[in-house]
Amino acid sequence: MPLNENEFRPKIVAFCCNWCSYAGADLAGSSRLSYPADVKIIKVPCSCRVNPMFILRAFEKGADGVILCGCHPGDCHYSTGNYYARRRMTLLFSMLDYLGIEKGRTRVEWVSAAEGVKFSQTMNEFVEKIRSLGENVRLGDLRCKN
Amino acid sequence: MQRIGVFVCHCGSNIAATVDVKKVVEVVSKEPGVCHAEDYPYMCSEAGQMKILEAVKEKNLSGVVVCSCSPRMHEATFRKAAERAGLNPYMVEIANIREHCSWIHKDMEEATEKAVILARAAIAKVNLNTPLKAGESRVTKRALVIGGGIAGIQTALDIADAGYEVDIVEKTPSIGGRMSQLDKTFPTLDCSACILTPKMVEAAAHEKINIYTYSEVDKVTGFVGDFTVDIRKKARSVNSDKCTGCGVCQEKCPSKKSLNEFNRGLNTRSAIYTPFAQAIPNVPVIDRDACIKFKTGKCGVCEKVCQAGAIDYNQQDEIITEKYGAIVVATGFDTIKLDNYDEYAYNQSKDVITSLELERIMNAAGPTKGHLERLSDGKAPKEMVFIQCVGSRCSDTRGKSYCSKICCMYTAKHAMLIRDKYPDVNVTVFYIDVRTPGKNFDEFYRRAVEEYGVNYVKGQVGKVAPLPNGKLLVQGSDLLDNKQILKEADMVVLATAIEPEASVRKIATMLTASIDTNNFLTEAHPKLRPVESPTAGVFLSGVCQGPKDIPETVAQAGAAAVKAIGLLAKDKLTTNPCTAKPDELLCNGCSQCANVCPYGAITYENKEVNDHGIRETRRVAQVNSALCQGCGACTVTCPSGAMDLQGFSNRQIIAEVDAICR
Amino acid sequence: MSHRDYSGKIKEISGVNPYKCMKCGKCSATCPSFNEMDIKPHQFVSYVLNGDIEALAESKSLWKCLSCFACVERCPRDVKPGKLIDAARQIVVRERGGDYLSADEIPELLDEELPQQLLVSAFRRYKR
Amino acid sequence: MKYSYYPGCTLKNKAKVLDRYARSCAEVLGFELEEIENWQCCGGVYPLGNDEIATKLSSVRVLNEAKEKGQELVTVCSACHHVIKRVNDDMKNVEDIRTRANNYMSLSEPYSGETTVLHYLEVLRDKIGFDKLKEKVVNPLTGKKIGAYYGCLLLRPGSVMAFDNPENPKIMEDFIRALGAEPVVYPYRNECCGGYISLKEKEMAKSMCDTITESAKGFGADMLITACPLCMYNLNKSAKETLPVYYFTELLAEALGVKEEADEE
Repeated sequence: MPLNENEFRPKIVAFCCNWCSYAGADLAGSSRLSYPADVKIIKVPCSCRVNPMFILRAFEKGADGVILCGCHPGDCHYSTGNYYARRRMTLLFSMLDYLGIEKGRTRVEWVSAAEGVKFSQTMNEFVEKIRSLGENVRLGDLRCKN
Repeated sequence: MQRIGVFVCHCGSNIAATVDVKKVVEVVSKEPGVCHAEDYPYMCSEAGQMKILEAVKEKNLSGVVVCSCSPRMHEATFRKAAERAGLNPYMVEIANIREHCSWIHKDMEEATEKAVILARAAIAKVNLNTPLKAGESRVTKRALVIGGGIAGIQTALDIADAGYEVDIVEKTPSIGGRMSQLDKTFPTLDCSACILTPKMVEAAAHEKINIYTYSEVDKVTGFVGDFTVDIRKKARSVNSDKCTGCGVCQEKCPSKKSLNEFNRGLNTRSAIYTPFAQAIPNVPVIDRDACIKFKTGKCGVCEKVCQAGAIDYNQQDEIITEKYGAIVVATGFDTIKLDNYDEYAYNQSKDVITSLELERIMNAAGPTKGHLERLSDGKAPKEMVFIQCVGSRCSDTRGKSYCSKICCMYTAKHAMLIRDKYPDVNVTVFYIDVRTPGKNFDEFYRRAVEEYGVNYVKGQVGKVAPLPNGKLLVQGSDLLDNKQILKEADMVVLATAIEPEASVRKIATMLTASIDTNNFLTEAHPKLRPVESPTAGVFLSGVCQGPKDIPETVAQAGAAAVKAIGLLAKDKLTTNPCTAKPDELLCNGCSQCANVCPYGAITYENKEVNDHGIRETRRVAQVNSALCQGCGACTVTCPSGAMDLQGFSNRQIIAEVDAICR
Repeated sequence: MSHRDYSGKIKEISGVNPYKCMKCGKCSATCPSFNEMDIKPHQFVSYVLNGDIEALAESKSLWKCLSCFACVERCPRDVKPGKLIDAARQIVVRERGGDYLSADEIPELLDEELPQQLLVSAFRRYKR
Repeated sequence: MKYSYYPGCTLKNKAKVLDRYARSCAEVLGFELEEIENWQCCGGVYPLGNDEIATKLSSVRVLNEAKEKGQELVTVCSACHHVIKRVNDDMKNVEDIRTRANNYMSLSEPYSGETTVLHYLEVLRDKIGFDKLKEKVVNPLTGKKIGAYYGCLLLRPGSVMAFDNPENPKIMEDFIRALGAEPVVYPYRNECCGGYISLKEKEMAKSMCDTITESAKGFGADMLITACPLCMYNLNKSAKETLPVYYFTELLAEALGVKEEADEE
């Protein structure tokens, strides 16, 4: 997709656990399953490593969407990490919604190491959603703007 | 501030064709902390690694960022290179600009922009990296093999031959697995039992191998080199030490109505039983659900007839706890249930059978003593139809999307054996494709056609209709002739898809080994680490990883054994240094971190601290870095922000977030 | 419309992705109208993919499909051949107004027991 | 229990008995069928094209009526059941159809598949229970060997109709058993009778029905039951004399002892 000056290019941060989702993203890559370049992946050992603070920080710094990917429930490399992540994110997303960051801008998805297709599909859907929502105006730190 | 060197790999054209590597070098060289940046065609090559070595020395670098393939590929390579240059290996970070960038984007400008951002994130992280030192943990020199089929037996034999103790845990009363149910094996037509039994005997007799049959894994804790496993030895109700295996109890048992699992439920067995004649151990078990003694309290015939006094109705399940350095999963497969495929009338007619059922029918020890006959009326069939891909290659919700791999070959085998033994029986095979990659495989299939006159019809079957005269009307396509065929058959055999044994999901969860949507265990790398699970110390053997035939299974079993041996041969393992670390001054002693830790790695102790000049004794968290696996659950739970994860610290991750959102 | 456009239109109306077909022939094995059809159910996919719409539009098969969904139910790849055939029929009916059944011939087709539902259904399938 | 009821066109004309017995049996079994006011014909066949909206609206109207009354919707005719159930599924799951249909309808509140659509047999199985039905039988049909004819419309596509196992259904067999008769299972009970093709291709429909009736007779059936007037019409062209076809409600009325009563009305 060629770059277009006027097109909205969302900033999207994807936190991926090392064991399942990061490997799933690798598989999407080696299978050449494309998704928009707007998605940038940060590797974490487990979805439970993602502090709500990181997500708030992303929105503060101008992210338009944040997605957290982990192992499927029951398959966490550390047994229980994704359960903690799920509970934390439920609360956080609800709070963000209250603050005016629409539910569509945040997402939790379970992607296993074998699900390259799902990873790519998820990212395509998510970017599509963020594009439809437009730029995030809430929570941004005005001092970050030019 | 670090002194960082950035190395951008072309990966031949894998990266360079989509990412303007020169541009990346140009842009990132202006990033704070970066004092060296260059690109190179293959960073993973020796010459590429030398670039890192030279730059570290010349520019006195304190940190390295390599923009290349996934860290899952070459992080270890580059860390070793840094170490050779005298740098702490944990001062290296990888920006994944291949799998996460060049391979999925087409537009160069866009991909280059993203590569720069990923590099910036890695640079921002390295700026906050600190040298880490890996600890050491011990290795228990004993392996556990879960599953006692040909995969498990072969793995156990290979590990044991290398001089290490091995335990096999098998959930049924005997080792042998699916292979023991097969009659003949392709493409040589060896008798399955004839080649399997010696292996079973060898395993049972091996001084280093200990077999737990009728047993299941209950619980797994620990980690690579140091697993602790609870094995549940189910009550056999027969004392293995006393039993002589004479078989009188089975003859005399009055309860003979239980479905014989070994014969796929095609006939019945007694309540006290050994699954098959060559069973190892040759010690029966009492099926308590079927046993009259257990159901009503009356009977006790087996106890009366057992001269060895081996029957023990009071036996209880026993839990054995053992330590292992390595665990091999070899749980095997089963055929899928055919309830979603009633158009083939499997549930409506006894004469529609699965291929595995046909194996039992063809076997001399099977329900028909090896005579090919209809299960409905015992008559010899004259027309047989085989249907391929039943439940395989189905991307709908009913079946499995994958090819089960073994069906084309075993169907050719069945067809050939039937034509050989019963030349008056006509055999028709409905196929979509005949897939025969393998040594002597296509020759084998062609022999079925050319020498044995098996009629192969290209096309799937749409319906099997039982007829009032007891025959089966098979309605199928002949695509090459563009016809719909109606064929009366006496028996229909379904090449039923295979799927991983149902228990594998529970076992994978206990081992925290990943599993795919079809319940096959995931390998650490699909090509380069095919017998290792992503979970360190867990190895994969046989069909639990993906469909395969016997030679492939045996080969993989050997490979899994070698990997396990490689681990057991080490005295110590270096542990992951990315462990949690509390800031004692911030810790308020609330214990929440200890509650979420899955490894029990966090304890509390009363410790004297110096808080800005105030000396006092406080209850503070302590992390046992040998136990901590570095998941980070505690770091988020900690209400005071005292807990942090080395290598993935709050500041490092935030720096990455900032770099991406900049 | 060009042939390519018609192929696209058929895919759009039916919602079927013909590329999913693995050419197993189970649809043709299943079809109760198979012998009455000139283009067989499993061939529909190739006709659509090849853009051979003229032949499809002239095909007898369009009027022989019963919409019994046996092929849809049994297709292992979720291709739904029955929907593909119906989409081709739809295009013909929409363009030509449907000349397979005319109101004039109805009286002679009727009999005492013929249920209303039959007329309604036939008109729905054969006419605009 | 009170249900919204959609009889459909044929039940008001050629298949009056199907409707009449359904109502009288409901009374005996303790549920009420409240006919939707001013219902329109469902169209007989489900419009398969993804872009067809107008042809689905009559079903949406009926579904919405039931929703507004807060009732589940009961159908008897297989064709109506098929059409209404599939349209309901579209309204629930296909965003495009839902949006466009609601734009046409301009209802006070948009309809999105809230209504549960039940076939009369499903009411007997899931709401009344075949055990309870058996208790209410006063004239058990002992000795009758009955083949159930399902046809296509009740069963397929299985994922939407969710009526029974589409390849090996048993709801009608259980129904027959509850009435005290013996069900005859034969493999062509879920194959098509020819449907609307019989208007112009009489021979073709007949040959399909011959396969069905031969199979049923071969397995020893004395009669067939069906829920569909079109199936009955087609099957009767095949073997009316040797294998009579009845609506399932007729046998139900007979077993419940309300057949004459209903006939007198």
